[in-house]
Amino acid sequence: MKMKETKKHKVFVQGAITPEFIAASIAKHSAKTTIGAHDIFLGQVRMDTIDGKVVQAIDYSSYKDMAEEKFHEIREQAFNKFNLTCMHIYHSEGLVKAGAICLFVFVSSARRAMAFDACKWIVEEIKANVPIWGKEIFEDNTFVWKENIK
Amino acid sequence: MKMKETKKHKVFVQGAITPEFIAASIAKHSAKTTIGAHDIFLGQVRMDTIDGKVVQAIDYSSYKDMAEEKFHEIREQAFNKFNLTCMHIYHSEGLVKAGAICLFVFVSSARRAMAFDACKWIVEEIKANVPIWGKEIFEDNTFVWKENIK
Amino acid sequence: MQLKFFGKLAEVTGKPTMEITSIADTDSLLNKLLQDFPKLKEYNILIAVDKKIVKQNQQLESHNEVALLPPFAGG
Amino acid sequence: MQLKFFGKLAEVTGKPTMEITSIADTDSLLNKLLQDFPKLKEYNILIAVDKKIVKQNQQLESHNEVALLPPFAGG
Repeated sequence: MKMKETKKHKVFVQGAITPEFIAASIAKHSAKTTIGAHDIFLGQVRMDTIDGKVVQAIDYSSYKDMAEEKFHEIREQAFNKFNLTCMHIYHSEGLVKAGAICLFVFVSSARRAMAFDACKWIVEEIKANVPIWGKEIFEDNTFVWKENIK
Repeated sequence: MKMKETKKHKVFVQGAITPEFIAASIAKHSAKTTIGAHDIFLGQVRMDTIDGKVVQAIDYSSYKDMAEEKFHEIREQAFNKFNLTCMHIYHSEGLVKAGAICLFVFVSSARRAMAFDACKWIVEEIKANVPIWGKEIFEDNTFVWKENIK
Repeated sequence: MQLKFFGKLAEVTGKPTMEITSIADTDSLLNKLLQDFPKLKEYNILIAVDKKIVKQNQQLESHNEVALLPPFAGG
Repeated sequence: MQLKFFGKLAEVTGKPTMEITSIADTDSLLNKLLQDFPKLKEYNILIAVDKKIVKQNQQLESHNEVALLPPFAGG
């Protein structure tokens, strides 16, 4: 793997990712005038019903050192595979209420095809390879461990 | 085509689509707690150099009655083709400066695969079938008509 | 019948709308326009009748809304 | 050598970390853990050595950081 940049980017955000944070991130890109297309993926906590109980929040934990290394690898690989202008990944740690945003993947490119392909690839890589877990917490404070499906 | 809903949704926005507008749109979805995944596409005006001159802005015009009808058809077809919770399309009319957002497609679904597929499909449909044109305006106020490439 | 011209086509004709009478169908319309405005031959032109793109020759009636459209460039 | 347990695996073992000595390789480690905590047999377990997922048996040395991970569920 070619190492284009070695700077580690901060990915983990305490609690939910707010719409204001997303707006500020979009606004910063107006200075990058070679960008023609952004694709943004947002993961939102669902109020699923599991065995009759309703999910109120997810409490995210991770093997943080390994997760940060994996996020960095995904970033490097994405820049090698796709012709991107820039990319950002943010993932929540700790408690995120149902309806709030827990994952924010932001990919920018000159043209749309690359942005779409890269964003989807990055989200699949995160789900498959980054050691993060979530407790789905019910009204009565019991919980189950979240399992990922497509 | 099955007509699920007949309400016309306002698509055209005067000038650029602001990050604050996008944030407000994201925030509204926190009440829809069956949503697990959003995919957002943003088109941004590039500062392209054409024959030595630099694009400063795009002035968008449309055959508005037909464009609104097409946007409505795309919306109906998207709900028939994909399992979506909701979707929104916004497109600028009039002047949008380089670096600003001119297209905002926002698709929400329980799971990510549908959101990704639908968002990409909708953007391609807009580019192919909606009668919108743009003048790419240079520093000296001359212009060329924008041509779309993937 | 009213014709509408959009984008660079309106630049060629010099006006966004035009009245036209006794035109049988879209092929005849296109031929007449290409005679009146030879520069239109340089462009790809789509014809919309009542806001639907016409792909084959179509009869025209006076109540139709006919629009001449250059390739779309939204987004 | 320090073992780390994450997610539901830490619930089964009752603690997030554990010291272990003289274990030759990852297969032996897994066998020992399944003996000590039979409930672990119910779970899919990934082993990471120095933050890299191990897919085949691997020699272990005392300086390695070894982690036992349930299936990932980010996003």
